Amino acid sequence: MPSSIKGWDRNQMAARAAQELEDGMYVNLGIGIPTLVANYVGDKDITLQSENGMLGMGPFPFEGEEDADLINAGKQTITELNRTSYFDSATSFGMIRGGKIAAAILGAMEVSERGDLANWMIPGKLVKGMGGAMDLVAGVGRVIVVMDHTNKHGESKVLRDCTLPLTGKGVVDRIITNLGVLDVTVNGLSLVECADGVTRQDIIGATEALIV
Amino acid sequence: MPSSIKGWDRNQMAARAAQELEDGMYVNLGIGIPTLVANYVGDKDITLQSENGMLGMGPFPFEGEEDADLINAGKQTITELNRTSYFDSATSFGMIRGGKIAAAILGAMEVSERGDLANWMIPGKLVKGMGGAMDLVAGVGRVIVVMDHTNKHGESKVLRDCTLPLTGKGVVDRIITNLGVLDVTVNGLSLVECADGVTRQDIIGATEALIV
Amino acid sequence: MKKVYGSASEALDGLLQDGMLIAAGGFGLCGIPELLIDALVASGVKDLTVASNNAGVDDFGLGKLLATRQIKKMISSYVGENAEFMRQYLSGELELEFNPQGTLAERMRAGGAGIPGFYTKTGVGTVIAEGKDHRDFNGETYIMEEGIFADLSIIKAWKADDTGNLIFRKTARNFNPPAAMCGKVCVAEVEEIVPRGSIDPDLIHLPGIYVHRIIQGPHEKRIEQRTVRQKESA
Amino acid sequence: MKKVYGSASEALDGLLQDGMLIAAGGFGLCGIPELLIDALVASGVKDLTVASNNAGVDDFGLGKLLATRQIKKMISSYVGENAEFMRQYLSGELELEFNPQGTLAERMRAGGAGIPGFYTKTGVGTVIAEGKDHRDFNGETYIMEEGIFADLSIIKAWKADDTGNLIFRKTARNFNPPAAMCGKVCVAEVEEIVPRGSIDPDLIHLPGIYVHRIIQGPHEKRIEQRTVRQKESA
Repeated sequence: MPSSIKGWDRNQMAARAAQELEDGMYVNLGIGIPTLVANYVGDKDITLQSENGMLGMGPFPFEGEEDADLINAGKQTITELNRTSYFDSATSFGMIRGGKIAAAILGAMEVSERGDLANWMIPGKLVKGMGGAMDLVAGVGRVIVVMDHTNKHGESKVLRDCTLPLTGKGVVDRIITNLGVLDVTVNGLSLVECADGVTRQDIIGATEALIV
Repeated sequence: MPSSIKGWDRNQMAARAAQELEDGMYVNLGIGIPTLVANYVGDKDITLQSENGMLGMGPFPFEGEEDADLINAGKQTITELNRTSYFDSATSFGMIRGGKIAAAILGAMEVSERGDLANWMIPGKLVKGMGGAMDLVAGVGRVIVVMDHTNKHGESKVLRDCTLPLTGKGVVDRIITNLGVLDVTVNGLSLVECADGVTRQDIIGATEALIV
Repeated sequence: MKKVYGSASEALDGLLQDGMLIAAGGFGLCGIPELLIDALVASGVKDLTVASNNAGVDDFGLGKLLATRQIKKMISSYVGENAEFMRQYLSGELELEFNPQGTLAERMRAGGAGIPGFYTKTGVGTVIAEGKDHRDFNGETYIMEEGIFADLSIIKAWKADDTGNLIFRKTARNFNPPAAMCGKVCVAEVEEIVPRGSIDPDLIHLPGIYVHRIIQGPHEKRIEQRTVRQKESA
Repeated sequence: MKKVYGSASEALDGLLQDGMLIAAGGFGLCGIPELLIDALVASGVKDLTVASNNAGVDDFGLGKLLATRQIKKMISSYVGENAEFMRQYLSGELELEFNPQGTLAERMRAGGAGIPGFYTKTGVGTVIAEGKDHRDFNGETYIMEEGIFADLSIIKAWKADDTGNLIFRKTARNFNPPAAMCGKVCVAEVEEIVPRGSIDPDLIHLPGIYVHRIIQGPHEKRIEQRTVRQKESA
């Protein structure tokens, strides 16, 4: 596949992912590109969940205003907003498992054409743990993956079958990559949109999975 | 059996039941005679649970100070104390089911020699429901029944087998009646104490169940 | 994200359907969604299944929905204060599923937390256990109870902010949080709506994510059993 | 009912036993029972199984108990910040049972609520599901997870009254309530102990029934990742 095809950059991918969010949604953003999505929600009324026990996550604090009792799921110091509520971890994952979170936007190592997701471990490498990822993909209303279409070796990350241990089976609803937007349907992957300067043929060429 | 044997009155039974309580215990008292137990705890530090969502139940309010938002499990207006906490029903029964309540003192229609308890329905009569009774007998650390030894027809309420639908199977630890105190042991009912003026033989005579 | 509605009937608009499963908060007459119940009566929605610890009294709370025969089935732990309920039940007009109180609360909480089944000791060896899966853990027998997944939750709280964060007052909290959690949609009636930011985020009992629509009282807040002591006995 | 103790080691006196299961609150380094962990190190108790979302860092929190090899097994969802942990795990000196974070929290809450098993979708089709009971509800597959019943819970709160009623602060609440619930005995360290009656009964996060012993700080409250924005960018 032609490595010259770039498509969207990280910020454009985040901006595209932000279009998935609707006014009034409660949303969980993973680390990496998903975190950038918060910058592109505009005036939509979105409430961010941090799964360690908070709804209404605010931005990083100003220097000197960090609070050891106020961190996000990535253990970074953050702030609260005027809509914020705090709760314990059992309640937090109760709302995740119970489908109260409308959407999670997450990074991935691999996604399969049936919506399998792998983003928590690489056998033989250091294993850090799944944290809340397995709960999120099993529980939230809609799982949107945002990732580069190919890995650093140029190999497709959108696969017929994941090769890495799964985070969840058949859990992904939509995949947003630098090349475009794909939906996981009962018939297989469906191309929703191509990134600027990218053709359907480019995406088919860069994708190991079948696009129907 | 000689109907002249009276033994303890209601208040003496409640006073005897209060001896079961130790400093620091969290306790649930049923309606009827068990409610009177609160009058006999003396200076022991006992915290009463009301299973509708309260620890640290206080006495009835003074006239004019009733609060529609503050009732006990019998739906009576009550008051709070300086140790009181409120919580929802799922949490309340979580602590009951989880064994955090040291003891429940409850009334009964029938108790069997294996500790089966029947106190929630009489077939053919109006059925009001078990409320929290089944949860209490299944969950609390120690179930103490306080009741008259015989019914109004002079028939034993301490039976080889309960005839009424059960509230719980093998759940009763100790039975306090007007005639004395019986423990449910692996070998059967064991006589712990006779009420004033009551003999072991009186109790055996008034009891359908076997006393070992 | 407009959650505040002008009246109970407006707040229920578009949510009602014959045959639906409704979870209702409250214990006895304490903390019940009295305004939403009145609006259900007015709506004429019927064949309801209602999961609620109690069924109100004849002329207040869920008793009103029984009087109009809009309820097909109750899931409750105690229905002793309601003569019309008893009449309908004994005549076979009304279905009744008794749940132990803690099992009912946990079934609601479980449904809200995405847990379709859990094991409990409560009711083992009683009629409650009949037909249910039994399983041993560490030598003790438990039965499986299922989560309740309601179409609609109706609850009563003390205060809300306009994003739906709720606080309750004293024992009026009771079944309201678990009932709220288990509904696809939850409508809350409150005594006061305050602007966002007015409630300390550490003191919120039920986060707004569980609450989709809110209305403000006034409430009658009827007392079922007024028990008092005398000043001179204090 | 004396619950207030003079020091962490006094508060743990008589509660420790080699091979015991301890549930610990905290998320990352936020809201961890740092004083009780130090006292566990000093006690020399060993062969511990510890259920805790994380394992601290090398020189703070549970990392200290790993450094002294007092922990035989961890039940955690994420252990990425701890090099010594990784070394012991990869060399086989330490057992590790990964639990999804929500499953771990619910297992603690379930143990505390007398629920020995519950069904969840989390982990279905992954390594987490291997060897676990599968069961379908409404056409979807779930796995059974078991409640955690700990011998001892160690937690950190913000304030306690002398009857053990606790309140937490911001995201330092996290695993502390569920960890507290699942222990036969729970010891809490807090920043301030206030007289009974000082905390509004409606605002108590964890009732004193769950808390058997209490000690007061001071706490280091280390920040793991200090992220800030610049004033001028605001």
